[in-house]
Amino acid sequence: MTDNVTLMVGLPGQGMHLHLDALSLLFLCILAPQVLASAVAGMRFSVTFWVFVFGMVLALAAGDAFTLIFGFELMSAASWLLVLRGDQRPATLYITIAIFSSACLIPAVFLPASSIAFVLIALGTGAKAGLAPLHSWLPKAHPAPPAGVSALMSGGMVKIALYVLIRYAFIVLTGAAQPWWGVVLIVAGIASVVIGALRAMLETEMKTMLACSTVEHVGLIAVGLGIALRAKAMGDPALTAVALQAALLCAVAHGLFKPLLFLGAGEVKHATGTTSLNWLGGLMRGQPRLGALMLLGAAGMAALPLGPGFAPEFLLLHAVIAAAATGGILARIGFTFALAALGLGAALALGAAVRLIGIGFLGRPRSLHAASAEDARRGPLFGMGLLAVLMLPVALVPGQVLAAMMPVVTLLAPQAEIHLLSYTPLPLILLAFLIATATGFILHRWGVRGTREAAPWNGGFGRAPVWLPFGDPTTQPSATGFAEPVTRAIARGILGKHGTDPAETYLVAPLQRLHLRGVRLAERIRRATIRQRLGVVFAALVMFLLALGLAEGG
Amino acid sequence: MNLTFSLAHLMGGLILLCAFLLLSQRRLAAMITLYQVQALTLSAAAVWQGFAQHEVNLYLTGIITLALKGVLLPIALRQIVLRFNLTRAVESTMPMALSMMLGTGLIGIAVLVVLPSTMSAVSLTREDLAIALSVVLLGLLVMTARRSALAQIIGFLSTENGLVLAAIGMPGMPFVAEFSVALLVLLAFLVVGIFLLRIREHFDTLDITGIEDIERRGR
Amino acid sequence: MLFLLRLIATLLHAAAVFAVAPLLMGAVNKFRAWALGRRGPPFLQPYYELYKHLRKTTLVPETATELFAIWPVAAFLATATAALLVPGFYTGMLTAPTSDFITLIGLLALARAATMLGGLETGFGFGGAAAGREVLFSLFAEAALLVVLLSFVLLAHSITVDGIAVAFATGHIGISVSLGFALAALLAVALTETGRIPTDNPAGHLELAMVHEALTLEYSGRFLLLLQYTAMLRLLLWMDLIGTIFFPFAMAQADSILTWPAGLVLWLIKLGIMAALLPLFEISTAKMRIFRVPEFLGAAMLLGILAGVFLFVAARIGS
Amino acid sequence: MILLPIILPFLAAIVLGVIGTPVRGAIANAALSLVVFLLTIAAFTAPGSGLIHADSLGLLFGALTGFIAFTTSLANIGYVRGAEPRLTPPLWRLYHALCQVVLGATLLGLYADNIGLLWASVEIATIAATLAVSLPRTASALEAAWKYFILGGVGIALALFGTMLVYLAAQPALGPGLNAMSFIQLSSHAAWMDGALLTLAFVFILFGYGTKAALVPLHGWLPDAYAEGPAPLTTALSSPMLNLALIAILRFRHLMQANVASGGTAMPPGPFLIVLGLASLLLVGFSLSRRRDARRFFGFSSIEHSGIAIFAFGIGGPAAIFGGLLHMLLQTLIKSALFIALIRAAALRGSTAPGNYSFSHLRGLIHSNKYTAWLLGGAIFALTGLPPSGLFASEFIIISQTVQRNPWVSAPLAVGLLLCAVAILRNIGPLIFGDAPPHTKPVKAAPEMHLVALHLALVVLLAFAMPGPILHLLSTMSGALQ
Repeated sequence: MTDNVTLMVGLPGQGMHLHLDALSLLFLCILAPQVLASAVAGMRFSVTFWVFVFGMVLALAAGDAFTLIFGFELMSAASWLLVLRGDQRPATLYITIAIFSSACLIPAVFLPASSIAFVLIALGTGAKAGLAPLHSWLPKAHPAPPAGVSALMSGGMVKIALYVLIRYAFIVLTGAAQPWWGVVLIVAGIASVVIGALRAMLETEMKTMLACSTVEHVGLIAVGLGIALRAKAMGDPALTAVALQAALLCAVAHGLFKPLLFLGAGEVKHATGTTSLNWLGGLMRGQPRLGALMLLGAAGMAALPLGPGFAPEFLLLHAVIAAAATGGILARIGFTFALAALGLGAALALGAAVRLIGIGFLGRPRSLHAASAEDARRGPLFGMGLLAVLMLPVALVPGQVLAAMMPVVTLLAPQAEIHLLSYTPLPLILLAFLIATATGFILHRWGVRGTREAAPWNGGFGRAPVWLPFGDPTTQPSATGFAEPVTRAIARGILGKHGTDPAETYLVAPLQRLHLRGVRLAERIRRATIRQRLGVVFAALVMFLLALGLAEGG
Repeated sequence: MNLTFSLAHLMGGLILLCAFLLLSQRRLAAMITLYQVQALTLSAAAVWQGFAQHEVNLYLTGIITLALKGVLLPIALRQIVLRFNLTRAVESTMPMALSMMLGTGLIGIAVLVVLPSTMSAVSLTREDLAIALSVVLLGLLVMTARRSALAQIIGFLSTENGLVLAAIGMPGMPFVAEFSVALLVLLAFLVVGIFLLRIREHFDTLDITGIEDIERRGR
Repeated sequence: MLFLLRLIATLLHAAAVFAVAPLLMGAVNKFRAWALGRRGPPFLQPYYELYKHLRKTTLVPETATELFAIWPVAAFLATATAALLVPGFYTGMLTAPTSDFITLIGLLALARAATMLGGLETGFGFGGAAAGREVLFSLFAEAALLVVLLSFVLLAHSITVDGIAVAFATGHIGISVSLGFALAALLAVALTETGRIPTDNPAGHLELAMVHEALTLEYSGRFLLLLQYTAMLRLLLWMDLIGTIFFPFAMAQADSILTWPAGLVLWLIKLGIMAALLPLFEISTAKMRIFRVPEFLGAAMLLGILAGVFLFVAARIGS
Repeated sequence: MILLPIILPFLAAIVLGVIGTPVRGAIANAALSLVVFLLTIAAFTAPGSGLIHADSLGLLFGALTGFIAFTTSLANIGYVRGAEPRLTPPLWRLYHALCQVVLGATLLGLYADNIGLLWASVEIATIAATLAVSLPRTASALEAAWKYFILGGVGIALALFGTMLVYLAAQPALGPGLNAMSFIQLSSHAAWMDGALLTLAFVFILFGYGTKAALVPLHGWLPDAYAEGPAPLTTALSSPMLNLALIAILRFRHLMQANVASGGTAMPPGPFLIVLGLASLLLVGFSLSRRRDARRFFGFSSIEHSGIAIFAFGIGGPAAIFGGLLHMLLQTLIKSALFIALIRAAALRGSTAPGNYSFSHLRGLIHSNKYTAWLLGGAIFALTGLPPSGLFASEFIIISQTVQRNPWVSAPLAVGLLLCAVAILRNIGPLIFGDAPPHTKPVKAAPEMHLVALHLALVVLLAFAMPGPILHLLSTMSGALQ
């Protein structure tokens, strides 16, 4: 397993080297089910899709910097093409970020182990993974391609970026590690969690909302990694292990439920022609199997207990609480706020998941398309089912899953002390089962079992006209309306009056203005007359000569 | 210092003087005359160097320079002036005084740049190289400082004279005649281009009415 | 032997919790009425009501989906499980290792999610509006809860409710500013979570202002029974939690049978006091506007943060 | 033997200039180019001696030039068929003659072991190219030609001055005579050359050949010349000319570096090259985003790639120079393929006249022809250096070397590459997959498109599975020229 495989193709004269270790195997395991599910769901005929997959696998299996960057960029390029075919508008921003990320990574892999190298790695991988403040492209680009690709981009590609981050931060650069490296990741992660979860709560497009939730989960993973990195640099083996477990398990879980949700969103799109929650509703009636699977995925996304998302969240909160006990007063205050932010994020994620299911799949249809939706096609359902089945071990026996991931943790932090997970779903299920049995017995023994259908109270609105068989959709709260309290109470404070992402306002827009200024300057240069051009050439020549004269004479 | 060197030096100085005076001239006719003087001096210098170095090549260069640059080109240029009615003063992009000052500065730079070189075992002195470089730079300055196309051409011609001056000073340099011919081809194209394209005022505004199928497109 | 004792203790605790929950609600209602100068319903009124719902036919709205029945069951199971995890009068029950505070928060969130989905089920206005508000409340409640939890963990070096109770019961902690802040924050969260004044009015019937009641508007019969019983369990749970953490004195130990009676009695007394204090607080304050609630909970969160910070300062001064 | 591929085009130019109809001229041109291509391959066996004494770098790029000339001339047949009425027969004859002259001059410059001959070849190529640009006889073509001529003329003059200064600098080492103009001799005696003069010479060489290589701020002529001239000659065949100038700069740089390395008084050449390279990269990055004409657009992209190569040479060291040379090699293949595809794309939309290359005119190409659209898209994509384009390998090498040798300049390099790549990529969407103009019908692909596919396949192969001999050749040369 530790052997290198050398390929004859690759960098001229050097070829490519492949190398697998526990870390890359783990991420390959995260990747494999998604690829399978996406392929089954209908992407298997697209060459670009397989190139995309090949790039990701290559990045994971890379044994040298060239192969790593090659695979990484191949992945970006192929996904760019897929985004482009889906929607042209976000493609440019997407590829800008992708190239920016390689432009950071390529220098970083050649720098000696140092803080600069880490900052570059963090910038490069953070941009690709959608870590705040470099995340604003993600909610635009991930929804653009077909659902299978969106699924793989959110569930897989983002993980590849994190894989690179982990590999460099924990293995390659470990000699120069500083505690503040971890702090950088924690701060970025917390910002991602809050912004991602908040936007997920507010977006009405299903896929955009899922992409925002990806930002949130990337933030969670980054917080875990940051704590682990900090703890490792400060020599706290127990905390390192907990935080690493949290991050890795979160990656595993997110790699299962997010593709599932994206595939489901694709099926909703296929059945109704839209993914806007404001036009959906009541899908559970026409698409019961899809709805059930989506419910499972949403439970994971909301990090509810007994779902796949809870164990990582549990570990992460433990890690943050433990980390708050280390370091000085600033660390205490910082981690306390981090904890508050994580709580906020978790509640927002819950709200977003409830909104997804409650507005999209429950209630009454808001359009005829939603009313006439038929159940999902077999391929996507099969893919989603596969992911759902794989979610079970993560949801029910997270301790065993973590035990299987032990080699990765020891690889990343050789001194790590690993404790057993104190969250065990099975006793809880037993407990709930006992209660359910008792309650069921009581209801059965003494209760009246009759049920009768009745018209619900429609809140005092008049009778709906006959052409609206499901009643007037406007008397039903919309996705926007559901989020209205949150919008009024906090979103305007964080996102500004128009609800734009702060990264958009404070990072992308100024850079665009700067670029525009550069373009205008270049245009002025381009419009120069021949004489002015000659003048420039001449001036440059004289400058060079002058520099030469001064350098040699002086 | 023997006669060879001092005479060559003197001629070099004369050429530089002409180049410098070109900067200060406002009228095309005067510029052409100055250029002619420069070219004649150059041909004399070439012949003198040929005599000093016993190189047939240099004689040839001198003769070509004399015939084409000293006689033919000025005639053609004067024709253009007459044909296009360009006798009035030439617009300059900068005040004369400033361009003179810049010119002086350029000569200073040329000297500064050449100073560190060691001219051992070479017949061309450091000063000669500085002169040639100054002439080249001054010619370029004329090209950029003047708005009139013809004046710019004259600047270019002066630059080219500087080149030839440097070439003939090079000890035993092969292909000197070939170089000067090749440069002349360039100059010929330039003058013919001016003539054909009727570039009356600036390089930038070609007056192409009458050539054919005029079609301006946005880029 | 020890295991058997613990098993019995756990079962006893479960029975007590399930039995006492309606009584507690009845007590609160009764005390409230007394405080307002009325006679009030009998203490056992909640039991009658639950029985009444048991005997009623369940109505299912036409516009509801197949999952209509799932939500009350899920909410009930999650809350009931959580209620069993919080030690009322025993420490060291069988559920102690799983009584992790974060699991508890998660189970409460699960119950909340199920309730909200139930509110959205029929697709009519009030349920949806109430669910949106519930999300808003939960944002700060959850954040505040986690922050308060931090102080507990730092003091008790344990994150299970049981462990915190044991640590606090030893009395080494003493009374500190931090715990005062934490108590205030926890009370605010508890009031919100149980739907009491000042954030929600359990007795009000104005749909526009309701949150918890509006979510269950379409449920009837045995589903309503489950939901109402869930609300009672939730009240008990929170009181248990506060009582266990802040007043863990003389709690029974599951493995020594002699301490059991005193623990049980003390527990009932604690619950009684809290059931009396709650109406007193409720009648002395007014219900807030919806958008004031985040400020209320935000203040609680800040108190929680201050608790954590003061803890640090205190530790530095002490050492 | 080595003389043949140089002389043949000049002789052929005379013949082509005098007789033949346009289409026959094009076919003859293609046949001759094939012969020249084969001759450039054959030249590997006999690199010549004396004035024309090609080293392996010259031979390699000579063969590349021959190949490009061959494929371009094949594509040219279709171009001429479609564009025949736009020029008179004598002008077509002149056009084909100029094709051969440019080819011959480029080969001469590559094979010459003499700095004077190199200069002459560049001059010939410039004049021929200027004439070619003016051939369409439109106002903008004449303007472009005139611009090209003025700037190119100044450049050539400066290059000559630089050449003479190099000769002068070599006097202490080699004395008067032809020896002091031979690269081989200069290179082996660089240590004894006059460092100060060499530095001065290098500045002029850089400005002279830099004009030809279209480095910022000497680039003004190139976009217009690309946009206005007859397409195959002024665009597809132009990259080899840029290569010629770049290789010339590389050789002179080597002289300086060798002088510095052996304790001479020359200044290290790196900073000069890096400054110009970065200026090119950044200016192009900002200029590209406002271009609406595809040929002008890709003209700017050529400037970018010259900048990258020069930057790589400025970084120095065998690996960076290897990267720079590989970059030139691949970019030449891509760029010529791209222009062949672009001409075909314009033909799909009606006409290959210079006005028909605006992006808005060509948009939604996939609705006209899938094969053409994908290949054109592929070629454009390949320019950005994202994998699987071969340029990824070269850019990777260059960046890695930059980080190792001169880390601070890697930041502007990265910014420049980012800007350029994004500006190029953002056009692919509308151009290939956008909505086509109204009344667009599917058209059959031209056979020339197979050439494009061949080029692109070569680009990938050369970069990622480079044949051993070429690898050996390039690495020895970059080692020798470091």
